[in-house]
Amino acid sequence: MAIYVQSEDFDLSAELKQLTANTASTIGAVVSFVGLVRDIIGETSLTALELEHYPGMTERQLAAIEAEAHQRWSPIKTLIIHRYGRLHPGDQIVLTIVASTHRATAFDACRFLIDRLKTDAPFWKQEETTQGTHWVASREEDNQASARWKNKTSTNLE
Amino acid sequence: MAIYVQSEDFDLSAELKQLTANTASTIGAVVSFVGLVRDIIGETSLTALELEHYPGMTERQLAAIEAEAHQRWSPIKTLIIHRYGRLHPGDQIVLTIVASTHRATAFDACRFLIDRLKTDAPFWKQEETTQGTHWVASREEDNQASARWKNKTSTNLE
Amino acid sequence: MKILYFSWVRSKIGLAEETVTAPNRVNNVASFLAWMETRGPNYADALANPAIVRIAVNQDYASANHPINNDDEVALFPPVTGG
Amino acid sequence: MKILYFSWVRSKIGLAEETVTAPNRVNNVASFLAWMETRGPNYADALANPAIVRIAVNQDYASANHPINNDDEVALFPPVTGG
Repeated sequence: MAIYVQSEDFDLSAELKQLTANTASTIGAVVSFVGLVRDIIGETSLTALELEHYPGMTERQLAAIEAEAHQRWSPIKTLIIHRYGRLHPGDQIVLTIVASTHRATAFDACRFLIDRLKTDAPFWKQEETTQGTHWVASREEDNQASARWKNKTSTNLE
Repeated sequence: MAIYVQSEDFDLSAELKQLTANTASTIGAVVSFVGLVRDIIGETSLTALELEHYPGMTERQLAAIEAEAHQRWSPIKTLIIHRYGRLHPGDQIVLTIVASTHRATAFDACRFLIDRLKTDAPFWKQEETTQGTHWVASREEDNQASARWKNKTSTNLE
Repeated sequence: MKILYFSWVRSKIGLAEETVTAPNRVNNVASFLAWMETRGPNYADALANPAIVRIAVNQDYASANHPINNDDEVALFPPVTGG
Repeated sequence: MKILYFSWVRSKIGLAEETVTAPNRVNNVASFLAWMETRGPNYADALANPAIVRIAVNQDYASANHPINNDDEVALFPPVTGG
């Protein structure tokens, strides 16, 4: 159970190894989500992305999301990394990893982490494109993806 | 779209980078599943795992699974690596990665790949434990997880 | 109270943060927002569409009847777009 | 035809693979399995419970009425347990 909010890049393999090392455990499944800066948004080429966040509240919200995941799917191991600052196309933005005994739990919990992070963690993206600079608008799909977890009593997505 | 059946270990970060490099694309989401050799199975400590497979048929079945994923969720980028031979607790066994524009597709397609791999790819695990050596029995949960994709016309797991 | 602004709310108001003393009638989120809109055209503009402004009190999302007092850290910002 | 065996089917039969000529009456998966069981107690034992034996013809899973001839590569093995 760990959270890092950082400007530096991260190494997925190293994070996965650290999360699953020395557990003498029953971990057999690790699901990870990596978000990347896209090159092309619709018709427009992205040149850079500026990620602003609310220090303090970010960590607090991520910790709440992680705690809820541990309440729903115990025992699991989790890691969340989110970068801020200036990023470029292809750069890694965010990482969520869940390690568990079986894969159904790992998939569900990892998806929960990123779905809730998208609507709850106070980050804002400003895109610099060939057409100019603008703040990214939130996506209705993200609100729906996050909201569906509220009504879900089962861990089974079906 | 790539498949590797190998005895050597793999590096998740390197595979992810290669899968998403030089695409000039709209890839924003990468979901990966890593299967690990568990230390403890029920009450028993595992000392080693011997993974046998059917060369030729393995590649053929994995290619069919991958092709079906590309038919269901286009455009995506996919990678499957499965190891064979002698492994030890904590070792990586299998990797499935899906890169896509948005995360819903990447999660669904990655879960599809590993769910179908579990029931279709001709691998067999022999566990060496403190209680002796035995062939692992298949899990009914795996059959159910694989079968549910047959009846699913939508990519939405809900 | 300390008030923080982020993203285009910050740009529109023209400040990243400020420390102010709210009048006595400000005792919850609703009355706080009503007061803020009266503080100048930049505030009125930034808060014109409540559907796209989020408020956090002491780093937690807060609804209209959540209490606010002068010891609180309050933040105003658009819907988040991280991840 | 070439026949391959894997996992405990291999152990029970005592061979990893063999090349045999099947009698004329063998023309599909069902008749192939019926013939195999007559080839000795090791074969009968390995194939005793059809629910836990899978068959592949030319590297694809095959059902009971799938045709088989002497040019085929046939494989017998338990339900798979990879991943």
